[in-house]
Amino acid sequence: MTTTIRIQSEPFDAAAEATALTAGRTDVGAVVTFTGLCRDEGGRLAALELEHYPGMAEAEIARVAAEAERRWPILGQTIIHRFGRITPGESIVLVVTTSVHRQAAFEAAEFLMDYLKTQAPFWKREHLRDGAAGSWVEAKDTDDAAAARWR
Amino acid sequence: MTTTIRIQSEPFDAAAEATALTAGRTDVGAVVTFTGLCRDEGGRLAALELEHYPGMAEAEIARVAAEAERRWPILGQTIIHRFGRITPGESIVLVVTTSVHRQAAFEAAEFLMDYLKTQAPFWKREHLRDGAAGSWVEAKDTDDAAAARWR
Amino acid sequence: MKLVYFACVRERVGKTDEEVALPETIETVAQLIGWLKTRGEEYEYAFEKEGVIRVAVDHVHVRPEARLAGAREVAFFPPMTGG
Amino acid sequence: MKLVYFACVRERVGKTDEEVALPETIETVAQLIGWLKTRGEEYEYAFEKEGVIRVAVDHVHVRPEARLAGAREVAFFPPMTGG
Repeated sequence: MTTTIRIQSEPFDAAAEATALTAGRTDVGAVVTFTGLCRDEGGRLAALELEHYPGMAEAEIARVAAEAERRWPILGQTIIHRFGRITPGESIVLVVTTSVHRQAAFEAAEFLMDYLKTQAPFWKREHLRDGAAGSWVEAKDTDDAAAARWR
Repeated sequence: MTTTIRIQSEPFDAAAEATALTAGRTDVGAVVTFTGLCRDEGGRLAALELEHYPGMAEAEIARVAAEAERRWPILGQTIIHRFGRITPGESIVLVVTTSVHRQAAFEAAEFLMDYLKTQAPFWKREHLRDGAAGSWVEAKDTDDAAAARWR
Repeated sequence: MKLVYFACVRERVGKTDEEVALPETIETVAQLIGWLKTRGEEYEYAFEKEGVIRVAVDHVHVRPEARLAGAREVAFFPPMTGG
Repeated sequence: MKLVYFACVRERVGKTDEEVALPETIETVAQLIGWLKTRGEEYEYAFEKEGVIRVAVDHVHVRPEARLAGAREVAFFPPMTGG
């Protein structure tokens, strides 16, 4: 079981991360990759600024990853979360899971994303296209509900 | 809404297909990529031989894709299924879905895979490592059950 | 009418496809399977687990009670194992 | 004890972190928040929706009734919006 967690400001290469989990192996049957991108919200946004809690971000994601490993027979998982200024069309977060069968890979990836959304110490602030500093993004009830279904 | 369906013997480039669905766009918030790979089943298999029903394979996958589009607010979907001889570690099937939010992208990808498994006219035959032609892979009840949950 | 066979059905029938002229009394998929089974041991063998064999008429999955009127191509195959 | 603030809490308190010497009577997270609110308008403003503010002790999410004994770093922040 391989778990990779990275918190970084640089962009990531989703394909390279997926390849790293499968290269040289003949036991992986399913690879699920989730990429979360910055949207411009109908042209309103110039960028998102992501603040995070260094140290806790890594620790919290490691706890969530350990829980995913406990719940599903996954062979590997890679979680990368960016911080700093991210413009529309750029990637923010990556989750890759591998397993023998598809169900475990899908469920683990969804679980990881639901928990990242509600448990990982990251906060998004909007920067508007008209130059104004926008407001902090509000947490969504739908994300809490999504996380609650795994309890 | 972009739907791409390809039935081919050649390998595919999952990353290029995902990029094709997001390049130049700022409205996509979530990309889910599923890749199904050939396993060697603990060293037992030399290859899988995939037989398919040309014409119906494309038509059936198009029907499944239309149903996914009807059910979820997806922005794009790409489905590629290979046929012919495929060795362990190689990719067999690719599903990419994009949406504004992650739930639609995840659910549509899982739906597409569950229906591809049980509805698309493809049949796998094992080729064993000792040179013998193995048997046809049996359909799994778990795949029928997975497809049934969408009804 | 063209009949096509895939996977283990193809192997048991011993051909990939054939043209047949159906008796007028054959109106449904189930009747077609019953008629095929009278055509020789290979068909009897191919359709011995009749309930398991899937059928598509002109590229669309159908049930045994489906009618054949207007059909150009009928396909027989075991449960699919793609993906 | 080190206190750290993030996002709108940081903006309202007006600093990213600070060292504080707690009165011995402050034993829980909820009591710490109550004490902070007596330290000035900026704290009152930052913790005005007290039930919404999340707290982590030494990088672990905790509830308001959690005890502070042994804590080195306590963090205050709004609900997370990463992912």
